Amino acid sequence: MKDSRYIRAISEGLAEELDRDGNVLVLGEDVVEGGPFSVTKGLVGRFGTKRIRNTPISESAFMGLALGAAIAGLRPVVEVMFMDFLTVCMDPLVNHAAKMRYMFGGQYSVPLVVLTAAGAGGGAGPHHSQSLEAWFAHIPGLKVIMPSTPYDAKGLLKAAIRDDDPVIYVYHKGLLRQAGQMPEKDFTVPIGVADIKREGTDITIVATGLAVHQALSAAVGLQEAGVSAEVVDPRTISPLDTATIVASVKKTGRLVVAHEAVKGFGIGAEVAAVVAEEALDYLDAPIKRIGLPSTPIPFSPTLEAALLPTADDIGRAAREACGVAVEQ
Amino acid sequence: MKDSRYIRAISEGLAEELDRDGNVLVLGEDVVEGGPFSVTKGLVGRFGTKRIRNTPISESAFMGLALGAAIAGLRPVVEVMFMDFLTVCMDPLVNHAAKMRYMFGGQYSVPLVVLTAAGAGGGAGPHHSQSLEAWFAHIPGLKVIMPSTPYDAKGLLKAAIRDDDPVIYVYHKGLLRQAGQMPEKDFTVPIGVADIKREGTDITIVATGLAVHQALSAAVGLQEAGVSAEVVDPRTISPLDTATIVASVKKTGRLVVAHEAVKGFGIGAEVAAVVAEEALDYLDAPIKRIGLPSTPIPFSPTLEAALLPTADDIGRAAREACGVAVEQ
Amino acid sequence: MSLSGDKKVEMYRSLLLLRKLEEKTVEMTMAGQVPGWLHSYLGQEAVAVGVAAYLRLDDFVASTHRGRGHFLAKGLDPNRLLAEVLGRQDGVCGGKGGEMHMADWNVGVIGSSGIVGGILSTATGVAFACQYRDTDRVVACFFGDAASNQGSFHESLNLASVWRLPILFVCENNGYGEFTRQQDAMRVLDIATRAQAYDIPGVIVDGDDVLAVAGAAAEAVGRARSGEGPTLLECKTHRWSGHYTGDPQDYRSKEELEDCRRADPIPRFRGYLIESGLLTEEAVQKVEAEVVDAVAAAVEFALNSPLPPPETALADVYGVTQ
Amino acid sequence: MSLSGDKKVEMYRSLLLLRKLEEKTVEMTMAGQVPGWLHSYLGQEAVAVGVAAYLRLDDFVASTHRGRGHFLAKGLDPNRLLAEVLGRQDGVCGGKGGEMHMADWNVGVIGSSGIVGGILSTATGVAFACQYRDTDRVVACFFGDAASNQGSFHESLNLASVWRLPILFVCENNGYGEFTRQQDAMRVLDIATRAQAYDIPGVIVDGDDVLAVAGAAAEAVGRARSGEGPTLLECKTHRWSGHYTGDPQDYRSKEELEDCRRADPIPRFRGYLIESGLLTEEAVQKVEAEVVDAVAAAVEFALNSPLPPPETALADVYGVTQ
Ligand SMILES: Cc1ncc(C[n+]2csc(CCOP(=O)(O)OP(=O)(O)O)c2C)c(N)n1
Ligand SMILES: Cc1ncc(C[n+]2csc(CCOP(=O)(O)OP(=O)(O)O)c2C)c(N)n1
Ligand SMILES: [Mg+2]
Ligand SMILES: [Mg+2]
Repeated sequence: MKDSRYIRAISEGLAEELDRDGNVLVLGEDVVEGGPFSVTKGLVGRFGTKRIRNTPISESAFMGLALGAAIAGLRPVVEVMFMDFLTVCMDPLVNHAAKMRYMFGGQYSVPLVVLTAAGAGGGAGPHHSQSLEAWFAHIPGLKVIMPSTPYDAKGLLKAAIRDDDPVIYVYHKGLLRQAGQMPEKDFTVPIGVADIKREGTDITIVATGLAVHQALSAAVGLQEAGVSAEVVDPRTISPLDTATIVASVKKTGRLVVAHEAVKGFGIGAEVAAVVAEEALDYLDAPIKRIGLPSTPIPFSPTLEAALLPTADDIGRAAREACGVAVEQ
Repeated sequence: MKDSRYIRAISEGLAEELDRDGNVLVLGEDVVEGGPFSVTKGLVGRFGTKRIRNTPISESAFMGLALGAAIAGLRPVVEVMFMDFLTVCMDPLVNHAAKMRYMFGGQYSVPLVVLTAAGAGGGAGPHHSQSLEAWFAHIPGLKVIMPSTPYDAKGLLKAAIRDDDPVIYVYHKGLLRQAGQMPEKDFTVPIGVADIKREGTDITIVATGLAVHQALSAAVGLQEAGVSAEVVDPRTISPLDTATIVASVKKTGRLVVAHEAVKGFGIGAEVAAVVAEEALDYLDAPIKRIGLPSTPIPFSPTLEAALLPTADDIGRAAREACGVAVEQ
Repeated sequence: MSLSGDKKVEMYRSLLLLRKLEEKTVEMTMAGQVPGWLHSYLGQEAVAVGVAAYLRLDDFVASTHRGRGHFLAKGLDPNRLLAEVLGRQDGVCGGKGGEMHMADWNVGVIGSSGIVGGILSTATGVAFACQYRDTDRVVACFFGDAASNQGSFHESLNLASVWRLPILFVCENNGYGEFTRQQDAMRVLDIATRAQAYDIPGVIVDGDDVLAVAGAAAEAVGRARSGEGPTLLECKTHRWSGHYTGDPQDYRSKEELEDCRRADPIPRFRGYLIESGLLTEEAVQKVEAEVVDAVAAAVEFALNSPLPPPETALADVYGVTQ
Repeated sequence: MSLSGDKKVEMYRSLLLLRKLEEKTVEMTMAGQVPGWLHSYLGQEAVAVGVAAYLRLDDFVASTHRGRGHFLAKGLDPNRLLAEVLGRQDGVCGGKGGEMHMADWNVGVIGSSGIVGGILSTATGVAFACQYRDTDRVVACFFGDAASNQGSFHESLNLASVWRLPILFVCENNGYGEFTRQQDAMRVLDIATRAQAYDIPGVIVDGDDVLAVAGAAAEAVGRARSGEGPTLLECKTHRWSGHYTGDPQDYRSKEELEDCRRADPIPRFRGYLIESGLLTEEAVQKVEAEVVDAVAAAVEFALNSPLPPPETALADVYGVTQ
């Protein structure tokens, strides 16, 4: 095992797969220089501009280009700097990449990875802060992953690159400096398998991305209040590992779902709905959801902070669900 | 009162608002000729090509253009022929129309209506059949409506045109010939208010669009089996009238949610989640959701029919929830 | 590289197959045998056949909602094509795609799209893969005049230009996007002008003259194969029928519709072949008879093909995870 | 219509205000006082001021992530602009927009966008409204060289062209999109060439020469006001700083960066004003002093403005339903 940061986990994962398979390449705006968060930094030195390629500012065209390359057998990783920018390239992703295997009768594989930064914090403002994973999870044919630790970030990235379906790989900017351990050797983390980040018996907290860490921090406070929280990190949003989530709720009898995306019609709704479908009789308290209220993300850090979900919000919801006095 | 068909309700609603307010105009591909489903047919004769305007095939530009017109005080209705095509104009809608009032500190109103046809049936295939309302419902700043009857179609359209926020108006192609009654005189249906399409006591069926009619038809069969079903039609998806839904479930103790969109991460998840949050203790059975399985919509009508949700699916789910023998 | 006499005769056969199969398909559509809409290719056949003339089996085409002609010309089996149009199990996509969404990688048919402009970037990507792998394979990507107003046109041509990708952007200018005339959707009438925005050649050709199309395509294919990058090739042609089968075309005058038919590429090419001694009147009859047989065989094949088994509706959403 | 001496002096003052306020804002950014990123406009001031010269208060501008210069030139209050950059309550958008998302309809600032190419269609729509209402108001829409590779550029220019909308598309060509040189993103070096794709005038001007910009803008504004439709105006200019404040610019040579500064539009224009007797050395000092004061006042105003009350975070998502 070795220590690594999240950002390094991504770069290393890319480098290893680029090394392993000549069909892998990285495309995007300024990926040669490292992209907005340096996750591709240094790759060009080892792999050259044939395989690490800056594109014009034309997300729609280079997404479609990557799709064409993928059906022709390459394995492109496309960086779209900020998840908010996916609005300009939904068509190649949703109407083409997602449907190509199916609508053409199983002729094609689409080994395409879209690497994109989501999440708010620090005054990036309304066009550089959104978490839109729910859109992609709703589209059959796409896979969506949101790693929360360096280990998952690397293992899932490598799995995504080796996967024969289009994968939207969403990382939260706030996680880039997150530290953690991982094997020295080649490893992958399977897509579609949730991870119990903390075991507990009284309440299940299903959390994604940055919220996993908020949940873990809330769990410490809950422990002090005598509540044992289990933190489940789906890691993959679609296909969702409902079995692990349902099993956890059956054990604990309570559920809080937390993410940074807007609460309404977010992925937390799906988690809650699955549990209300499959484990209703096990529930001892209403399901609580934590997410952004129904607003865009404002620029001013004061305003932003007023809206973003926190560990406290999760802790408070969990206490309420458990009938434990809520701190002021 | 008078009889009308759904398609006529839309055309009339447009004509009346065009008549009432010189700021209203209709833009889109071939709207002069009536668009793909003739909902704008005949308007040009009365209002001329200044106000009924064909656009080039550039959804992204004419959506943005409509937005610019809206902040400048016009009230454009933009037709995007098929909901699937919204993939090419997500940016003006999501990053601009939805956020403009907010991010510019309340300076702007955005009285923009997007009129679009959703839904499958009849071999329209993977690019002309999708129901993507969940995407827009997840975006703060947008309103989403899905009328199921001629009355709602007209009343909500007129309300949408008079509304100061961007409204995505989704109609299902399969409803266009639907007949119903409506007042002779000017009327609107308020956005954000659900409608109980059928009262009942044993189970609540929340259904949208075409599924409302499937639910009503299922309710007849259920009645014969001794189950009294209440059918709630949210009409507005966002902002969702959760009060009406929750009150109904508190009364009946059971819930089925039905829509044609893909089940996973669809709007049914939000309905289920709200109920699991606000009325858990009233639930006598697990919540059931009916929706498209996780597939694109195939072309062949045989395959399409194998996937699309039906009245029978709703009836079966309701019987299961009520513990009534399910017909074979 | 000029076209041999045999090749020209083959092109004539191809033109005729496109025409006759299309007539039959339109007829079946009017008879209610075809689900969905049908976008007829009648009148535009010379574009597909001319462009295909210099493509190899291992080259590619990509296309639109009006794409069956391109596919047939590239070599897609008419039987499986028609079966797909009917939504049958033996259709080239098992009935899942239908008229607007068809692909057959084995003969170099990348696919088509129900989204106008939707396929341009994908086609550009296949051309990218051809270049990345140091092959000399090329892509011909078809689209309409109206599609050239979509952002994807601009972005794809720019990307192909800056990376010098081996691709022909073939604009089939039939003067209409649905019911809207070209001049109501843009102020340039020559789409080829738009090539200047990317510093690539923009070529205009009579799209009803199959040899002219082939000649222009030959040059563009040559450029693409030798690493000189993309060409925008505009073929001026005529859409005989409405936008879809059943469109009453109130927006076109009778004269205009008659003019359309006068541009028919087939008698023109036949005349040339006979004049230049490449085809006798007898041979013409023979080709015609063979094509009629092929069309009949396709119809029989397609109608006899079963509807796809319902359970296939759930298959092929995702691949098998490794 | 030529510019009066007074107007020219006013333009000089405007140039200086843009420059000095920018220098201050960059300084504050380096000192950690500005949230988010800052995209400096240093070096490009002549474009904003030149284009604004012929705009009336009731005309409009729309802009980009690098937009503060355009807004100041159009008349946006520097105090409220800087307060917005700092995310304060008295910012022109109450702190919700910040540097990249600013609007002030009262002075004709439609808004800006953090999405490259995102504002072009909206600006086109405002021009549409001007035309629909039979006014002679016009819109100037700014964007960068790299933005001209986005589909929205193509679609918006085509739409504006076909409907002859009263809009100037002002491309500020600084040779870079972030860290990528223009020639690595497109093969045409003159963006103005792209006007041909829409059959509208494409004009190239020295963007570091404020009078040249104003002259070209005057013509384009005249066309727009009189119903002749849009113009694509390319202003060749220089981005002195990095893409964002803090960008080390490893990708540019020292010589290139020095050349940039040599193109400084301000001494050039000052020289002209003095030579032509419109400004004395004393007057220069006076203008400078006034601008320095205005900047100091803006800084004081902005720093004294409170952070926005947290509850405003929930306001203005929707309007009040009627
Ligand atoms: C994004 C999108 N917008 C609109 C449509 C509807 N539509 C289908 S074909 C067509 C016209 C296309 O015209 P053109 O590109 O000239 O091709 P042609 O039909 O003339 O072959 C339109 C508007 C669509 N399928 N996709
Ligand atoms: C859709 C989108 N893609 C990428 C970006 C990231 N980005 C911000 S500015 C910029 C470069 C823009 O270059 P140009 O248009 O020339 O304007 P300049 O910065 O030179 O003024 C990029 C790529 C973005 N904000 N939006
Ligand atoms: Mg056409
Ligand atoms: Mg630039």
